[in-house]
Amino acid sequence: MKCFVGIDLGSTTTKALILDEEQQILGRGITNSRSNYDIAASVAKEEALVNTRINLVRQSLEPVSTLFENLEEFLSGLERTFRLEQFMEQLADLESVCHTNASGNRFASREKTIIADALRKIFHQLREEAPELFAPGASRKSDFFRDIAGSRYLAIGEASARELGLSFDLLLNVYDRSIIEVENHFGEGDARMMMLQALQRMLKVTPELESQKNIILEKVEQAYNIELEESYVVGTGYGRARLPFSKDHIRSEILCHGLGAHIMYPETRTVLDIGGQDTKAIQVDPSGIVSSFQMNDRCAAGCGRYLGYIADEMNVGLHELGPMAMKATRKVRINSTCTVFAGAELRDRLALGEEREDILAGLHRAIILRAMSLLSRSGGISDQFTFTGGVANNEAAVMALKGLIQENYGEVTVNIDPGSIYTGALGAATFAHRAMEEHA
Amino acid sequence: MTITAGIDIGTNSIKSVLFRIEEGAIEWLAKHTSRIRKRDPNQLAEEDYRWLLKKTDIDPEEVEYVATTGEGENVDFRTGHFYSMTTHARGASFLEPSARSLVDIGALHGRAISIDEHGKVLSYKMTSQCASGTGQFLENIARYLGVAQDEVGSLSLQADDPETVSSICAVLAETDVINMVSRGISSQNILKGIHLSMAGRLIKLLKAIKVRENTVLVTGGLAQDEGLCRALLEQASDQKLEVQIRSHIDSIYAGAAGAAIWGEFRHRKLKQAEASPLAA
Amino acid sequence: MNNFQNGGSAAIVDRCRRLFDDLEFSEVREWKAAEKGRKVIGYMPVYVPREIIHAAGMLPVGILGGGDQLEVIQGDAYYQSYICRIPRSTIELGLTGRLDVLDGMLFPSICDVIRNLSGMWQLMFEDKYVRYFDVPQNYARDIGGSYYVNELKQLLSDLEKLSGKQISPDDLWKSIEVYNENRRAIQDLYHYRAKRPWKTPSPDVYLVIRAGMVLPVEEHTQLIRDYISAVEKEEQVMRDNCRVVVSGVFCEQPPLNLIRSIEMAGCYIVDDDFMLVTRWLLEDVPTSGDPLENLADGFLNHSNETSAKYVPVTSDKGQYLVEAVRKNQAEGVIFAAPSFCDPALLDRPMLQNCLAEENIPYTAFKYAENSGQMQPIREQAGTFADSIKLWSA
Amino acid sequence: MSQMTPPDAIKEDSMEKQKQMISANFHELAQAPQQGRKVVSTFVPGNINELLMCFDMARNLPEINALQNGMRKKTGRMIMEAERSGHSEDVCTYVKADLGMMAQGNIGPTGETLPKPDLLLLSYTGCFTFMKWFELVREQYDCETSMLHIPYQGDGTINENMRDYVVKQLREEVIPTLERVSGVKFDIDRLREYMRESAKSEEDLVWVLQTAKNRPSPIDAYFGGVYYIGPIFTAFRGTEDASEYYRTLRSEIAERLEKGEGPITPDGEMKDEKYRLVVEGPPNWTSFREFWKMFYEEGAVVVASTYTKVGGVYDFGFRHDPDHPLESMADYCLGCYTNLNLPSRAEMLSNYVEDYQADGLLINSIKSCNSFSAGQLLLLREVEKRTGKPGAFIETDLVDPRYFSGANVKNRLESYFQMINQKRGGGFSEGVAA
Ligand SMILES: Nc1ncnc2c1ncn2[C@@H]1O[C@H](COP(=O)(O)OP(=O)(O)O)[C@@H](O)[C@H]1O
Ligand SMILES: Nc1ncnc2c1ncn2[C@@H]1O[C@H](COP(=O)(O)OP(=O)(O)O)[C@@H](O)[C@H]1O
Ligand code: SF4
Ligand code: SF4
Ligand code: SF4
Repeated sequence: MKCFVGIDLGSTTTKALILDEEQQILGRGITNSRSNYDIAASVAKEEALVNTRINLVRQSLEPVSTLFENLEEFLSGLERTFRLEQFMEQLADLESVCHTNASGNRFASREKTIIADALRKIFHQLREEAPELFAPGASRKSDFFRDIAGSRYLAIGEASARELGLSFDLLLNVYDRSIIEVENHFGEGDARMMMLQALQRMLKVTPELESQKNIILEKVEQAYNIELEESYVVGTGYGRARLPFSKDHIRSEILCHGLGAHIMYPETRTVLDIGGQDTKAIQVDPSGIVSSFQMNDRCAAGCGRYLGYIADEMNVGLHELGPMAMKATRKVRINSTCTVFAGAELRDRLALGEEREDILAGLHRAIILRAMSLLSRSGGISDQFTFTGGVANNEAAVMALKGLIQENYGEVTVNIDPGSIYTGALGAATFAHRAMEEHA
Repeated sequence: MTITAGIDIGTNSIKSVLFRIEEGAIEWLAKHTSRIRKRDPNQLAEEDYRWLLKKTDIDPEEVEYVATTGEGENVDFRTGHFYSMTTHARGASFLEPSARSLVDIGALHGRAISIDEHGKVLSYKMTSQCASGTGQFLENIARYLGVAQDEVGSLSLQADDPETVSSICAVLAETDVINMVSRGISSQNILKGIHLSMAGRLIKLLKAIKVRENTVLVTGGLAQDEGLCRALLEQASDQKLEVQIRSHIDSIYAGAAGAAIWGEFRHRKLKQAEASPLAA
Repeated sequence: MNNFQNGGSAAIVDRCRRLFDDLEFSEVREWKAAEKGRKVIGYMPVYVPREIIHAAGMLPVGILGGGDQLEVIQGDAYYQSYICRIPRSTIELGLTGRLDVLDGMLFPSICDVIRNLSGMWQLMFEDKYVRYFDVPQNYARDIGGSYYVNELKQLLSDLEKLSGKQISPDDLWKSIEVYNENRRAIQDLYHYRAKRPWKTPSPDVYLVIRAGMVLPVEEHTQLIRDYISAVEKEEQVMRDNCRVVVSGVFCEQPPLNLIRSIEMAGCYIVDDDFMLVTRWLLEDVPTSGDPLENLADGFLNHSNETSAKYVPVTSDKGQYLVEAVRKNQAEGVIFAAPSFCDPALLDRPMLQNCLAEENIPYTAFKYAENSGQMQPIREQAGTFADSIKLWSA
Repeated sequence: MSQMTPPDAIKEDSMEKQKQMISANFHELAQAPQQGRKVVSTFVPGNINELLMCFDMARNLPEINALQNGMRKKTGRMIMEAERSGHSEDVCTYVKADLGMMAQGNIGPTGETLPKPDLLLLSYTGCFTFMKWFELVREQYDCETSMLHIPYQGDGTINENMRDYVVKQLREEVIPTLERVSGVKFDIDRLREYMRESAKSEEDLVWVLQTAKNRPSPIDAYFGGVYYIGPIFTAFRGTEDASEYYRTLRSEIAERLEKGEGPITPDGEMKDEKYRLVVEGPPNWTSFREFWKMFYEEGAVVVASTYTKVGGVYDFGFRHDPDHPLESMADYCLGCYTNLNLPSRAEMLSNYVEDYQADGLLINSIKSCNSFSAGQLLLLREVEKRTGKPGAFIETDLVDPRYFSGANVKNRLESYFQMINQKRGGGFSEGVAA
């Protein structure tokens, strides 16, 4: 089966998306952009392939869906089990790297033993907790190993450090040091193995399927046996220049976002993308061609990373910021949107007795205000408007945006796709498809 | 004899000192630093202060003047407040009497101050409202590289081929750093590169206030970062600024110490005023 | 006319504060609505001859940007990050309809930004009267002077066209007289503050003068007189502050909090260059002879110095500031300039050299009309005050 | 206005000629004090070169020094020097480069020491910074300053009052001052002679710039254009040297035109003209080559630019007029590009896009220069609206290397070119499918 791959190497996350010949989305994958762009791109693609396989498995099981009480539930269970499997593997990797790092000669020998103890404790608990993290309906702080493992590590680590009379910074450092290594260990090709293991496990916990075991395995094997031929890859995004692609395989992220938004919502005329460190305002014509755009320059103030700093400062997950801000009752005006100062401003305001929720709402509004000025610089907002990029996942940002659009531009349809973070990758994959057609 | 306290409330940490001052002779009684780390600074300041008193077995009544500096304008147990350039200047002059200027680098600020032999601020220049080249920025990068704060200095000293950091913005520089890691540049060289870029900017500040010679004392938390101090030296010589750059082990206490010393000064003044017949 | 005699200075300041906060210019709207055919002309810093607008029966209204309460959304679209704030917030005011009440706008010759804004206004608000009001940088009576008189005539005839009524010399005389009166009142207030700064907090004085940007001049003069007599009766604690002159604030205005912060950090402001339009002419304009010639003479020979004006004689450069320090017994100068303000920032080194020669201490910082963080300002003003206090004899 | 060492690839006679003229002029300038000649410093926009020549004065143009130093990558240090002595990072970097150069011994771009000026002629055209600039220079040299204030075309026209004002200043203040400082008596016939010469060069320059209306364009009217305007915008307008330069240039370009050749770039002839642009705003000098390369590598040629009009707008018919010397000099000053109001600029740009069949307007916004930059975003919109062609906006600086972010500019340019391409309905397969 011919596949067209789009990879969007963003400053914070790397997204991959696979299209088939009919331009239907086969699968999507995301990972955090890490120190090694090649690896980030491969991981994202690998994730997209995993996602593709799950979709293929769905397709291949659909004819026999009567075997299942609920096929979707089974599939999501399968995916969760798979994720857990993956998580445990990475956790084991992290643990061993942590131990190696902790035994380096940076630490005194007495410290070494304490640290090793602490690590054992931490990882023990992490392993214990893991199944819960991937239980049905569980909410995770993020979908990335770095963040999930990291936040728990910090929490457990802080407690153990206190208990063992160890400096928390030491433990933190061991983690910081190790996570980079682990992220750059990239085992290719074992996804299939893990998926089969996950399947076995699923079958074990759902005894009623025991009798159908063979047919299910066969179907899944079938899905895995479909050959995915990577016909054309197009890369885009912040880091595109560092992708190991030739120039023909690279498109500007502006065009990709414009096109991606157009594919999702053909009536789109204005696109706003707020990513980790850049914000883009794009105008597209009825055929998805970019007619003008604006980007922030040289200063990352008011971009997604800003929210990241805030989340760190408050020690909550990115996902939680939006909902918290939604509880605001008062308007607070925030003036400085320097990303790095965000934490300080938050503290300042708290000290002045302002409510956390109100401040957060103010911060979200500040980000959106900056975006509004880019938008108006690019030519304003015309119907329909599509909001993409990571920050589009944030309901408080969306609310502020909708309010301001209403105030300044009147009634405008605002599109936000749950998969909006993949807009750039979708555009890139579409370009890949087109490039193939042109060749033909 | 006067016992005074100086409390410097920063954005990252609180520094407090307790001094006994007699006829100009200044004696350290105690000192303490604590990172604020998401706690209420004013409350923390009070805890630290109490802790100092307890440790030295001094009764609060015996302390004649509690001087705050930094963001301590709202601390209610203070006697008076001085602005942090005033206190850093005085503190620097106390720690290093030959200092005629200082570079104060904290979590969210960097500034150069030139002073006279009595620790009077003559001129100053600070980085603008932008976090490029501050302690917080360095901390982020260090975390990214998996390097502990107190290791940063020694790693930077081992650099053999420092990498140039071009971004002006602290956030975009993070991406620069990611780029570097992916190109296989060592942490040593990256850190040194960042140190050099920070130092370059700080030396420019020094030159901007027309510091030409003599001793420069590095104060603030980053004075403890030997890598940065070395980079400052290198940049100074690169930019043909003939100064001696020193750091003092108590550099981080410059603000607190300065506050305590000024506190004693004000206390004397106030007492004189009280004693003078005109006061009535 | 309102009478504040009973409410004390607080009530007066309160009213001024409301005028200041009112980005909708409600009182201007009311003034305009009160009589059919009334017209309003906006003007930007630093100087326009308001006498002529007044003589045309119109209300001159000072437009000084949007301050820190205006959310600039569309205005930012017109300016790069390295241009000061005032033009973008002014455009925001225009685009959001807040300046609808104006029938015309005058853009004085202060810098390239305001100058270009005049052209933008022509493109964006096609139905409004727009004039770039150029002033001579040559002060010879028959060269710059005659050019200026012709410019004034042009303005006058434009306004006549706009109002549909002739402006007589008599109208001009009357207007010149009421503005002379207003300038005297403002001078009195400045003198009063320089004498007793603790009784007239600078944010209050600022608001009182600022009210003159929107109030009819006669009412404003009365308001100032009322304010002075109110504060004279009130007791205030005198604080151990030092005395400073603030310089560089002639165009984009700092947030009120900044003025407050300077005072909180231990500095009494005893002179400043806020809203120079009210103090531009240093002497009364004579009320006999040719009114336009007199206005021109005032401009050429008796007007305030500022960065937007050329100083022909080298040794005169900056002396006005030294003079201001002397006259008001100030202990130092605070240079506060809007970020990216070319006139103020290019002038600053020259002014600083003049001060240094006279051993007058100074400090300098930048702001934007919407600066939110006052910590660095307090830090700098505080350090400046500390150093004057701790080190002066 | 770069009459510095031209790109190696350009070896035409005109270039050689220009090169000689430039270095001769810097040399002359350096020698002026020894030769007993008086030196006048003045600005490019609205410079009254013909008049100055009547007094045998050597002309020093600080802007040219700054840009030449910029191209030689010397300005970074100069700017820092100026910032150290108290100048804000926010203000025009031409000024800081000049003051920095003075502080470092006033060594000019060619290595010769520039003389102390005897007169600062403040021809104050289209930019307030000029006024501060010379006040600052005056503070250093304490020399005489003469103000020639050129009122702004606030409503888009030049009226009698403005013209009279300028002529009066010339007659009653500038000329007497020049006579006094130089010791030479003013001779109006000499002025007429120079003006006659100017008009010749002006004619040829306009012809050259307008060849860009052809496809392919034989010139690049921005990157190449800055070389072409060199002599006429500076100390040479009105000289026979300049007339000869423009004659040579014209015949060279005529030849290229005839052969259907594209413009010459540092890497040789640009063969494949893919994009035609109108550019507004000055270029960046410190990375001039790198900047240019981003264009010609992609097959983009600039067919018209406003920067080549800062020292005089000639393409709408203005010529120096020997029959009305002072009046035409006034009109010249009043008509320079930066003295035009925004509506006039918008119209000029829209016409350029149309007359030169450009794909769109690119604005290079200069951080230093409020005179150019304030309002450019509106210009972009207006021109897009009027022409229906897409525009793009990039930000750099004249001579401050800190504000040239190559990767950023390249990113934007690439996106812009791809956008034009996509709009035309072209694919991306050039060089792949073929
Ligand atoms: N659920 C969420 N809530 C709020 N913000 C989010 C969420 N998910 C992602 N983000 C924001 O999105 C940003 C990443 O967006 P993305 O479009 O992937 O950026 P880039 O393309 O630059 O990598 C992060 O910095 C984060 O702030
Ligand atoms: N040992 C150390 N080595 C390097 N940096 C340090 C060290 N200790 C503290 N710092 C840095 O110093 C900064 C705090 O400095 P400080 O002067 O206390 O700042 P503030 O006054 O703003 O709180 C922090 O950013 C921290 O990273
Ligand atoms: S203000 Fe903040 S986000 Fe902007 S450049 Fe500076 S550090 Fe970066
Ligand atoms: S603030 Fe300064 S630069 Fe801005 S418009 Fe006013 S005078 Fe011009
Ligand atoms: S502001 Fe612009 S026109 Fe004025 S001197 Fe600077 S670069 Fe030249």
